[in-house]
Amino acid sequence: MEKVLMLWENSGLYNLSVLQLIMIVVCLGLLYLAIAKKFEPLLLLPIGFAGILANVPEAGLALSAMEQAMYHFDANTMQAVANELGVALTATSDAGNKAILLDALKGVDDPAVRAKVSSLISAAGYSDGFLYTFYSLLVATGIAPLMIFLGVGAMTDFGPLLANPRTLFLGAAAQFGIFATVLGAVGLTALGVVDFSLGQAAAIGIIGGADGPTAIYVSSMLAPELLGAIAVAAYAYMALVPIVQPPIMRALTSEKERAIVMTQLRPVSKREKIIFPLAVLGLVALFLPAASPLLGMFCLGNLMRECGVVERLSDTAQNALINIVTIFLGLAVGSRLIADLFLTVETLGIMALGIVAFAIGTASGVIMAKIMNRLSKMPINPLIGAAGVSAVPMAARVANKVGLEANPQNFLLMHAMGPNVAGVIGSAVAAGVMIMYLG
Amino acid sequence: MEKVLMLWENSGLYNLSVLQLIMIVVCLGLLYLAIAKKFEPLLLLPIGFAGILANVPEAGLALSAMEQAMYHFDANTMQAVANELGVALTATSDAGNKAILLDALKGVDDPAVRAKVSSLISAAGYSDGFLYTFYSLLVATGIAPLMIFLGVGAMTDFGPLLANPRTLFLGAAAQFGIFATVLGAVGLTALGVVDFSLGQAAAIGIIGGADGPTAIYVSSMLAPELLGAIAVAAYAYMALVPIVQPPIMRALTSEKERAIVMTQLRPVSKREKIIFPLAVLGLVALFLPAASPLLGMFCLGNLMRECGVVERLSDTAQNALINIVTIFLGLAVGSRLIADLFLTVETLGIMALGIVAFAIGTASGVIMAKIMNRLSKMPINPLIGAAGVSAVPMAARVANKVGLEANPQNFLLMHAMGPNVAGVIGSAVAAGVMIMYLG
Amino acid sequence: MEKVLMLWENSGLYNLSVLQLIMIVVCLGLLYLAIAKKFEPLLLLPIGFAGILANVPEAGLALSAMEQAMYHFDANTMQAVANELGVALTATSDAGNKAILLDALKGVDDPAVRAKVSSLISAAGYSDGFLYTFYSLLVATGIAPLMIFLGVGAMTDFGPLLANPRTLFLGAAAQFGIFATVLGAVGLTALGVVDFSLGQAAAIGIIGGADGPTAIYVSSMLAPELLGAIAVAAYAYMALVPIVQPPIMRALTSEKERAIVMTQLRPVSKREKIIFPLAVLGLVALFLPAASPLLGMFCLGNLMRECGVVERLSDTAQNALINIVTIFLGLAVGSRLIADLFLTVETLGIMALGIVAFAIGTASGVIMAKIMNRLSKMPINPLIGAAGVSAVPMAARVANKVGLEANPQNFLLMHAMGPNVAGVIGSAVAAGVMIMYLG
Amino acid sequence: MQDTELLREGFNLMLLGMGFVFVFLTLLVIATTLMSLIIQRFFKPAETAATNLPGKSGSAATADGQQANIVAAITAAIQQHRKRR
Amino acid sequence: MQDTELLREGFNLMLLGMGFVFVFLTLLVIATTLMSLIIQRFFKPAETAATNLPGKSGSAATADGQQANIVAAITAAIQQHRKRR
Amino acid sequence: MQDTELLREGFNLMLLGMGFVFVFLTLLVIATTLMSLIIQRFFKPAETAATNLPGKSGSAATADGQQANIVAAITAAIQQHRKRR
Ligand code: NA
Ligand code: NA
Ligand code: NA
Repeated sequence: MEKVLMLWENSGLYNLSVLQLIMIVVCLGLLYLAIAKKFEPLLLLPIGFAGILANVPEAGLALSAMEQAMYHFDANTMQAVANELGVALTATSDAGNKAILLDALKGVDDPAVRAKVSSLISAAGYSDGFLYTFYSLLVATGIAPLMIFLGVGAMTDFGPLLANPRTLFLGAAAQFGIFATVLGAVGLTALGVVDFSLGQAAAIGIIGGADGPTAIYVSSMLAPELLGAIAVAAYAYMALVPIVQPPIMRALTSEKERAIVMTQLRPVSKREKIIFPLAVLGLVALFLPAASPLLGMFCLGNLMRECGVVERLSDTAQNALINIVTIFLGLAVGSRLIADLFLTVETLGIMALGIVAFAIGTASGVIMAKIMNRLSKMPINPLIGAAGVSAVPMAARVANKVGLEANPQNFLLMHAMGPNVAGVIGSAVAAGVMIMYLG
Repeated sequence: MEKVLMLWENSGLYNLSVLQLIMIVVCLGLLYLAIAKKFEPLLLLPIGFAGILANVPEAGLALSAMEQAMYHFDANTMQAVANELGVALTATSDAGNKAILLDALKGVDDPAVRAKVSSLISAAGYSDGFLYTFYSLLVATGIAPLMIFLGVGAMTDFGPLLANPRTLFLGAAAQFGIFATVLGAVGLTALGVVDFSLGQAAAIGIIGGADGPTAIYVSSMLAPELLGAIAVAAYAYMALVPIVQPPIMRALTSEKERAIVMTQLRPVSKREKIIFPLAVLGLVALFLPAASPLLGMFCLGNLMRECGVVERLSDTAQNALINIVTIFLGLAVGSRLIADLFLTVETLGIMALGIVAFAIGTASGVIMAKIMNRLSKMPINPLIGAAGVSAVPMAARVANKVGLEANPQNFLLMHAMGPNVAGVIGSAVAAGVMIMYLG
Repeated sequence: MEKVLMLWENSGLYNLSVLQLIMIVVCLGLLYLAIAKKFEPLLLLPIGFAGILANVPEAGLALSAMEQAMYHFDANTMQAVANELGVALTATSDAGNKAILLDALKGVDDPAVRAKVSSLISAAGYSDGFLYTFYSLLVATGIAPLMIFLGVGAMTDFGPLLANPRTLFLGAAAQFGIFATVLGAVGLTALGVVDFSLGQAAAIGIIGGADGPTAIYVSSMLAPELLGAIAVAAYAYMALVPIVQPPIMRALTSEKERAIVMTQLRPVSKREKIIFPLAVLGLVALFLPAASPLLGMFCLGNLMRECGVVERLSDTAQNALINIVTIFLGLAVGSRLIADLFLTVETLGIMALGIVAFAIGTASGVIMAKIMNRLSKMPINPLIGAAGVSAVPMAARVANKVGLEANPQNFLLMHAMGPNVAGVIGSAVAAGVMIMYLG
Repeated sequence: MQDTELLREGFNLMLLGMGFVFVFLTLLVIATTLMSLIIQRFFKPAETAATNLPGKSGSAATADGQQANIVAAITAAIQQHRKRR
Repeated sequence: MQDTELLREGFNLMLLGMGFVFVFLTLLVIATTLMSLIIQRFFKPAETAATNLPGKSGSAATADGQQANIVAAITAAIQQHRKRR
Repeated sequence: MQDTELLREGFNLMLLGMGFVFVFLTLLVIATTLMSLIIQRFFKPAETAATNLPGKSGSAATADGQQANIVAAITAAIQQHRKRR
């Protein structure tokens, strides 16, 4: 029966491409890392799962209606689209004609023509895949990363930072990883290895900020085509912090430096904790409006946490809301793991540059801490400089652990939380500069 | 004063049609069943309530802006729409002119004309009712049923199924109810009793899957005009499982068969539970991409449950998220209980066919279990076959209860949970076949 | 370097206008009231915070893409828009040309031209600010206030009202504050002090309803340009109830009246509590369809609370859902605190009229209670009339407190809860009348 | 709209609005009273529910209840213990 | 569509659908059985998990567990106390 | 964009970005230090709050606190009991 044949010809097995198979294996690898190795599972699990869904052949869950029409390339529909666009499908292959159409679509600036094409596509029975819908509603608009930032703000305690504000410099220094990586990406392009634009280079650099939602937010604005690879790199390397950082930290410090005991943090009053997020907001408003969405939501979350009068909102931001958004964000980001977008030389470049960014950020933080230790009377253990890359609270724990190796009575955790949360502010500021410069 | 008159002429009492009154009574009946009889109250309560709201005269809460304009049929606005569409309102009655306009609207394929008509309607002060907005955002896009499936996946324990995978056959057999009903619907059409298309027949059949979100998902795709009746039938009959199933189960089995004691289930390892949802996803990806949204979300929820590393996401999927989506889904589905859509001969047909579907599904499951009992060495109590229709966990409890009548020491609950959850997979697969065949 | 200059020219400090600075100070004042004085912090905190964000110079977080383009007024883009609209930018200043364009845009009724203009704006790199997006999705559509009403319904106990239904009259009388204020607003316009339309007057009057979500809902429909000021006035005055009401209550009652002891409330059966929301819905459906969204959601929430079979939905409506919506609603409402919209003479008029509305509502409730006390055999303490303005449960507590001053053994709290919740119904009915009359 | 016209409209809205609010709530008083009478006459009063404070969410109540249970459990355990001594 | 055509289509859908459902679930039986065999052979059975009832949310379980802990704590405290007497 | 141009742009971005990050965080250090000084001087230190670990949600803290309360209650009850013996 021809119907059984149709079933077979529509099956995944019949249509599975090698690239899709590779992507599915890659995504299974992400799931393995998330589940067995506990690599940032809250995001890598939904990302990996959605990555598999995005590569289910024929389902087109991560494609827009237009992309699906292009994929199936039904002759009649495509001829109608070509007529509307005023081009002739003169190529001998579907791939050639597809290129002609995509080219013509890019050149269209009359919204009436775009509406007509959409209408033709829709009439032919194509509609946006559900993962694509999540992506366009939640990530392309920036809403999901902002909501995550709200929740992260509500989970963040700035107490250690307020007790020792100088640690903000460590959070600043560690952002050098971001900008050095931008230069690296640009350099690789100059060498002809890959081909990154400045916007793409900036989005790759932000991986060095060690801050998932910031990386997603920036790359959704400056390089949406790289979002999948950048998000995967950011979360994977954040999980690798306990492996990547210690050798660098040990190489740059002496045993004696690592054993430095820091003076105990003073208690911080509630009033200071309430005013701090407002002070950050004020500075952002005055000096870097481009960072105001990210840092605004972060500060709102923190104000809700500290003010003590909206506990039910703070609880919701830390639990129900951030969890719901995390599920959708993971699915949306995973939808960008489509084989065509991910399996490129650029992805390898991103992975390589991302780890370099982490390493440079760590080193910069440590070196800055050593400099501050020289200049200041109050002792600073250089290990806490490494926590300036953010990756809250993993990097602070790493600093604590490496410190305990040198001096088993020296608990650095609280001291490292200062630069750790400073790093979040620092990378959001860096993100703002990039968006303003390139956006 | 004419203003008081206006108030009266805009009141519900003045405008209440007999059909709307009947629908309100029907919806009160649904609320009674939900509250007093505990018939699937989580959905029937919001559905029934929204059904009342949808039939509040003049409010137009369940109508689009266009439908509201058609309902009020303001002469000037409608003349402007007719001019835009290039038709003349030659009929003598509003109803006739309405038909002319609706006909012309269907024929429009230029999106510019549609945009112009929308603009006229909007300028005349009509806007989408809020229930219509919920429907178009959450049900027409399929998002709400998918989110429900995510939560259901996170609530499902595949342990009993994994301990005895053969029970999957029972879940397969019970889907015969679905397809037999499709044939029934087509047959009624051939007899001229009702007029169902093949897509509508398929959507009706899926009631036999005894799975609310699957039924809503399929009918939103294949027969949105029947969605209200189908959803009501699906949930009402799921609640009736304890009444519908036992006589069929008793009729098809002997006392001795009902007393069969099954061997105790082996404990299932965490690893198996983690891999199972991935295995299901893999098979879906390879053989039935059309089922990948439904089963994908189901498997993601289950993986979140079992993997043990994303408990906060799993908790949210099972609680805050599924509850929020249930409220909105109920309201959206209830908005399809508009009198014009619901009070038709087709609804009676759907109600009749739905109960037939449940009965056939139950019978098929029991018969399959009897066959398996013959062929296999391991004893299978045929009662657990009835649980294959899904209706989790009601059908499993029914199997347990009927089993206890025959043998008061024989607890079948855990054994029946296997086919019960297999039925969920089975009907999602059946849904996928139908969507692929007809979509 | 010119790049550093660009950073400076894009900074907030360089672009900060005096009006924005004033608004930021006003919003800091709101935050102070919310945090230090506990003035309705659940809403005033996010409103105040979003108000600051909305006035961050250059960020345009609360502006649509079009408004941002108008703000920056890039010569080339605006010339292209002018060409598309068929007008000439003949004014000598940007401000003059802006006025020409805004005028032309208002006159456009061809959606194709609007689409073209949007396309030009979008191609020039402008996009909607995220607060604007929240506003247009959640407030302009009415969805957020409706969801709040669902949660408020689920939190409301109609027991005291059902035990003494006559207190509904008190909830009716207190709405006189609403309509007297409408007259006041219209009067101020007649005197030439301000310039309010009838719709705006109605939206201002609703402040006297002492019900935040109702005020936001009505003003989003009848006077969106005043929404910020109206919402701030409504919530601020609700918080001021303990200061505003007592003097009025004391002035209108004798010591003896304030000491009146009321007969204890009878216990109310579950069945009455279940039927009551359906009765309200029925009356709304029959007599005031325009109020059916607000009261429909309110009654659904209450039915979920009382029916006892959907506790998980009721819990979610009272917690996760209402909290999430409150955060977004606060942000969206706060986005209307843009300097241009807020710093007008009208805002001063709104603030003045709002407090008058509260005072008149309080007085009407007390006087009505005194009248009822004369006419009825059952004693009614006139203080509970003041609770008829709603502001649940603050106004009831105020009545209780003032009552205790006169008679330390006389607990009026439960008696005052009746008119208190009646006031919620009353102002929703008033809102419905206004929307029907003017919408 | 002229000022006098606007004033008249405002006045109309006030009359109509207050009138409607009173009519509506009067109907509600009647409906509620009837409903209560019918229910109290025809159904057993077994299932009366205590009048709860509004705004107190179910979960909060549960938490309180749980804490109360714990206190009760401790108290009972201690008292039982004393008796046995 | 003519009636006989519609009927035939319905019949086709039934055959195809039931066929596919059985094929798919048979594959799933095979895959599951193989998976279980491999896991049971190559991995230690240390980490077997009890078969929970579906529909029981994690949080509920936690709450129960907490309550159980409390009861256990009280019991232990009382017993320890008795011994010491 | 030519390669050298791109490289120069990247370099500019690095200088500008790091410069801005340092300027911004330096301002924040100054603002924070000033704020703390003012608050410590002009307000009583009564309401100091313990420095909590970040990432610990309010509800978790509450739960812990509750459990701690219970343990404290049990301990107190037992000790009181002992004394009375
Ligand atoms: Na960072
Ligand atoms: Na099923
Ligand atoms: Na009110």
